[in-house]
Amino acid sequence: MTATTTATSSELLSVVASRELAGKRTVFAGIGLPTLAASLAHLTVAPTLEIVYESGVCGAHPSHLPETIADAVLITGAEAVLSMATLFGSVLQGGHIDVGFLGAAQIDRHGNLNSSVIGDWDRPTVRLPGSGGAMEVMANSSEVFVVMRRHDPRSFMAELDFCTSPGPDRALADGITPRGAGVTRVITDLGILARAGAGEELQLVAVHPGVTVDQVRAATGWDLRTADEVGTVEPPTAAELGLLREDVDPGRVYLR
Amino acid sequence: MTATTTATSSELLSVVASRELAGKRTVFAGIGLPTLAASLAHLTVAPTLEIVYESGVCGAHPSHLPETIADAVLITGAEAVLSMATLFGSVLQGGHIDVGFLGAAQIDRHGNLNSSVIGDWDRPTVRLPGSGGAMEVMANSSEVFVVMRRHDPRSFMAELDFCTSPGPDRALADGITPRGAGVTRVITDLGILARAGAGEELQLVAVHPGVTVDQVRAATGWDLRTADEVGTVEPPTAAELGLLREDVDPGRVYLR
Amino acid sequence: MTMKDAIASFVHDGDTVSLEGFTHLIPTAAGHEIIRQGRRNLTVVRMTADIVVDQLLAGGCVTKLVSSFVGNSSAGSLGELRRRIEHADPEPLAFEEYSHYGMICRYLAGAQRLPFHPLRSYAGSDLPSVNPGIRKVTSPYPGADGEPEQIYVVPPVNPDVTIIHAQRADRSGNTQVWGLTGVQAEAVYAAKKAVVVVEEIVEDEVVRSDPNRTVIPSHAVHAVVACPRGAHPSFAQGYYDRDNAFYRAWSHISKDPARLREWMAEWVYGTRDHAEYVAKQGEEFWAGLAVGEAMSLPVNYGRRL
Amino acid sequence: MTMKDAIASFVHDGDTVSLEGFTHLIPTAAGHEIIRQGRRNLTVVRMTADIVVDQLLAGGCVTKLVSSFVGNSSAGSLGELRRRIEHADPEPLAFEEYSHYGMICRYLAGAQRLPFHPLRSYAGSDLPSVNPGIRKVTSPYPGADGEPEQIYVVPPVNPDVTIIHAQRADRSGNTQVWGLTGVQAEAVYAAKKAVVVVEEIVEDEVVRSDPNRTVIPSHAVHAVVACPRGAHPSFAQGYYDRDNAFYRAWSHISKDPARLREWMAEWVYGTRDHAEYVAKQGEEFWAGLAVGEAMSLPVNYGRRL
Repeated sequence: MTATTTATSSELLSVVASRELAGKRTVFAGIGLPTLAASLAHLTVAPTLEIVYESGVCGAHPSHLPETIADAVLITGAEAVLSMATLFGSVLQGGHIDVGFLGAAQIDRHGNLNSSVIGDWDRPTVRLPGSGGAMEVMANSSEVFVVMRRHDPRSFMAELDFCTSPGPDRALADGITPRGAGVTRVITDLGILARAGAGEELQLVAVHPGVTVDQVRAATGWDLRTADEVGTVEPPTAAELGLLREDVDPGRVYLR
Repeated sequence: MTATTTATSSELLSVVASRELAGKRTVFAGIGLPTLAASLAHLTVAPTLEIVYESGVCGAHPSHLPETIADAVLITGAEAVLSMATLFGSVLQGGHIDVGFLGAAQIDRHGNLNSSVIGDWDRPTVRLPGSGGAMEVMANSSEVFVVMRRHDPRSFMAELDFCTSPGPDRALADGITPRGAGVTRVITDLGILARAGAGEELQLVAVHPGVTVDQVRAATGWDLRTADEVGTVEPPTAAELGLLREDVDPGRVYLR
Repeated sequence: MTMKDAIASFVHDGDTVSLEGFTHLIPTAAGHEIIRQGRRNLTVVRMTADIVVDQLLAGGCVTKLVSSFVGNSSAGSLGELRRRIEHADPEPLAFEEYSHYGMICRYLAGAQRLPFHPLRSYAGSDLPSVNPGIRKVTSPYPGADGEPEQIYVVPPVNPDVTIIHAQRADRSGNTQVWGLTGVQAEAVYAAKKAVVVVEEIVEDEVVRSDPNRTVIPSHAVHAVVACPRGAHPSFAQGYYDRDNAFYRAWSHISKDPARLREWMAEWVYGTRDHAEYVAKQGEEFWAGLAVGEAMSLPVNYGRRL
Repeated sequence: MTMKDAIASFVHDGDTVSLEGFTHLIPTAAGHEIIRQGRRNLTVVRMTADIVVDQLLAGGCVTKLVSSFVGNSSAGSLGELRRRIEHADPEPLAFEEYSHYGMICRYLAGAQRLPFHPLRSYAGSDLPSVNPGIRKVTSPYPGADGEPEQIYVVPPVNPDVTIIHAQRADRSGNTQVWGLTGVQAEAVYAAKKAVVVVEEIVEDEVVRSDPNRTVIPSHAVHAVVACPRGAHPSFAQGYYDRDNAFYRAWSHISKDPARLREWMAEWVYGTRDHAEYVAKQGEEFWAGLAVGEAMSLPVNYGRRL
C-alpha cells in the first residue's frame, strides 16, 4: 500500500511531520508544510489537534486553503480570534502550546536557530526577516519541530552566524530556565534528527529509503551523532497521500 | 435666582462638586454623588466630559439612572466596554483620567485616605471594604476630588488608622513619583478644602453660607490651615437645581 | 457536565479556587454547589469578595481569602466576613489583601507565566506592610529624572481551578461574553483547570459566526456547565437583571448569624441544585428581573467568492 | 478630517511614528500620504516591517526602524530595506530589532506607563548583544528551584503618533475592529497622539449597538479619517480581500531600484490622494478583491423593562 515513488518532497516532509504529531493537542504553525502536516495529523494520528496561528486565530475552519497565517478565510467561521497580546502572552508564553513549528536559515547541533542574518548583524551579507515570534515559540512551546527542505552544510552549521532563537542549553547558560525542550525533531529531505531536550545534541535517528548515514553526515556541518540503530523512515502510505492530496490541499497550493 | 433654602445636602455637594469639573475631559467616578456631579457638569461647565467607570464602561448613555457602577443600563448603548486589564492598565494607569472621585472613612491633612479598617489591620474594630481601585485612582488620576457628607474629627484625622490610598507625599517618601497631584479638592457639608499637590497641606478655601471658619476647624482633627481669604460657596442656583432634579436624577434615587 | 460533577471533579479540599466576575456574571450557583458538597480549607481568590464569598464563609468552606474589595457592593456589609475578620468568630480568616489592579496584575502574571507583574500603585500605602507579597523592583532603565527608578510588583496567582459564569459557550468550551468582561479571561488562563458555567450551550455555528466574541477559547477550558440563572443575584447582560433588592437584604440577613443559618438552610442546603433554587424563587420573581431586547447590529466577516 | 490634514497635523519631521496592523488592516494609505508630504528623519515602529515600510524607506522618510520582522510576508523580500541594511544604499538605516512579543510588551509597557515589561524570551539569544534596550531584572520572588530568578525585560515605547486602520468608527473616534485585532489598541494607548483611518464613519447608533466591539474608545483618538480601501494591499475583514498578487509582485518591484522609483512615481507621487489611487486601480480590479457576506449573529444587550 506504499506509494513512495509518487510522493514529492513536500508530500514526504508533510507526511513524516504529521506522524510526529500523534496524540498532540495544540500546535503553533505557520502556513505551508507545517499547516499541511498539522491538517493531515488532524485526519490521522491527532484527531483533537488544534492549530493556533500567530495572528491570533484558534480553531479555524477555513473554506479555502489559507495563503497566509492571517488569511481572511481563517477568521470567518473560526472558534476564537485573540489579540496578539493574549495570543503571545496567555496562550504561547502561558504554556498552552504542545508543539511549535519553526523554520530557519541555519540550525546547529543543539537546535539553536538563525533566521536573522547571513554574515554580521551590523552589515549582513543577507538580511533575513528576523525573529517574528520564533524566539517565543522556541522558549515557550513544550517542544519544537523544524522542517528543512534542503539538508546541506550551509544550513546545518557548526557555528551559527547569529542565534535568533536559542534552545534550552543557551538559555540555561544565560541563567534562565525555559519552559520547553527546544527542537526535538528536525525533518529533512534526507531523514530525521532528534533530541530529547537540554544537554543533548541532535542525532540522526532515521533516513529516508535509499539515503545512507554517510550521506547525511556529509550534508551536516558538524560531526553528526547517530542513534545506535538508525531506522528507515516508513514511506508515505497511499492513505496518507490520498488525504493530503484530496482533503488537505486539493488545489495543490503547497504540494508543489 | 438662588434657591439655597431648598437644596438638600446631597444637592449641595453635587452642585459644588460639579463646578470643580469645569473644562475637564475625563472623570473616573463611582455611583452616587460623583455621578450626579459629573452628569450635572456635563450639562453645565464641562460639555465634553466623559465618565469612565471602574467596571470598564466608557461613554455610557443609560436609559435609567444606574444603581451600581456595573448596572446593565450603563452597558446597553455605551460607546465602549473594556476589560478590567485595559481599563486599569491603559486607561487609568496610562494617564487618561483627569479627575478621579474617591470616598474614604478617614482623610488626613495631605489627602491620604483610609478605606480599609478602623483600628488595627490584624484585628480591626471595623473591617471596611478596602482599596478596590482607590489606590490606583489616587496614584494615576491627574487629581482627585473627595466628597465627604459629614465633616467631623472622626473622619478628618491627624493620623489615619491605616493608609489605603496615599497621596504623592507618602509615595515620594517611599521613593516613587506618582503621576498625579493626589487630592486637590475635598467638598464637605461645611465647605471646600483644597491643595495643589505634593508638599502642600489641605487648607480651607471656602465655607458654605452660614458656616464659620472656627466651626470647620473644630470639625477637623488636625490644626487646619485656612486660605488668606476664605470665600463663601455660591449656593446652588435654581438652574443647577432644576437640571439636577429634572434631568439628572428625576426619580430622586440619590437626591435624598 | 452537571454542576455537581464539575465541582466534584475540579474542586478539592485545600484547593485555591478563583471565582471571578466583576458585579456581572458572578458564579453564584457554583459557589452554592461548593457549599453543598462541603468543601473545606479552600483559599478563595476573588477581586470583589461579595455575597457569594460571604456564603462560602458561612458554609465553612474557606480558610483563606485573597481579595481587593470585601463588601456587599454599595449595598452594605458582609456579616460573616466581618465576624471572621473582626472577631475570629467562629474562626479566624487568613486574608491576603491587594488593590483591584494588584489582583488584575496577579492574574496577568499567572496567565503569562511571569515571575511578577509591575504596577504604578502601592507607593506610600500601608498595604505592603501587611502583605509581604507586595515587593519592589529597580528598573534597569533610568527614570524620567535620569535616576534609578523603583516600582512595585505583585506575584503571579495560579489557582488550582478558576470558575466563571458566561452567557454562552459551545460544547467544546469556546466561551462568549458580552457586556462587562471583567478579568475572567485572565483568571481562566492563570488557572491550572477552568470550569465555565453558562446560561446556555449553543450550536457551534452560533459561536463561529462571531469569533471575536469568544473571550476564552476551548483549549483553556476543562468543563462546561449549563446553569441558567446561575449568576443570581448578579446579572447576565441580555438574560436577566441584577436583583438589587437581594443585595440590600443580604446586609441584614448576614448580620444576624441565626438568620444567616436559616437562609443557608433554606436556599443552599435546602435545594438539591440550582434548578431547584430557581424553581423555588418562582416564575413571578424571575419575571421581575426580565429584560427586553436591544440587539447588536451584525457585522460582516466576509466570505471568499 | 482628511488624510492630508491628519498627516500634516500629526506627523512631523523627526517624529517616532507607529504604524500597526498585523497582516490585516495595514495603514498603507496613511503611509503613502506621509511619503507625498515628504516627511524626513522618522523613526518608524512596526512589528512586521513589510511593504508599507519598504515604501516609506524608498520615499526617504525613515532614518530608524524599530521592528521584529523585516520581510514581505511569506512572499519574499523587501528590496529597499535590504539595500539600506546590507549596503547602506542609498544611506544607512538604524535598526532596533526585537521579537514579536518583545514589541508587544513594549507597547503594553508604553500603554500602561510602566518602566519595563518582563517576558520569557531572549535568554540565550544573540539579540540582546546587538540591542542594549533588552535587559534583565532579578525577580524579588524565588524561582521554582528556590533560587533567585532572572527575567528579560523590554522598555516602553511611546510613539509621538500611532496610526492604525480599522473597519469603522463613529465621528468622535470610538473605533470598532473585527477579525484580527492585532496590537492596535495597545499601540494607540502607548502613543501621545493617535490617528484612526477607517473604511467608513458610521452613525453613533451603529457603534453603540455593540460596545464590546469597540477596541479603542474615543478618549484615546485624536483624529478619524475616512479612507475606503486604505489598507490595500492588505485586507479589511468583511470589506475586501488581500491582494496576494501584489505582495508577490512587490519582491520584484522593490528588488530593482529603477522599477521601484517608477512604481513610486506612478502610484504614490502620481496620485493626489488615496481616492485617486483607488480610482486608478479601476473597478474591475476591486471586483477581484470583493468578498461575500458572512454576517455575525446578533446578541442581546438587554433593555430595562
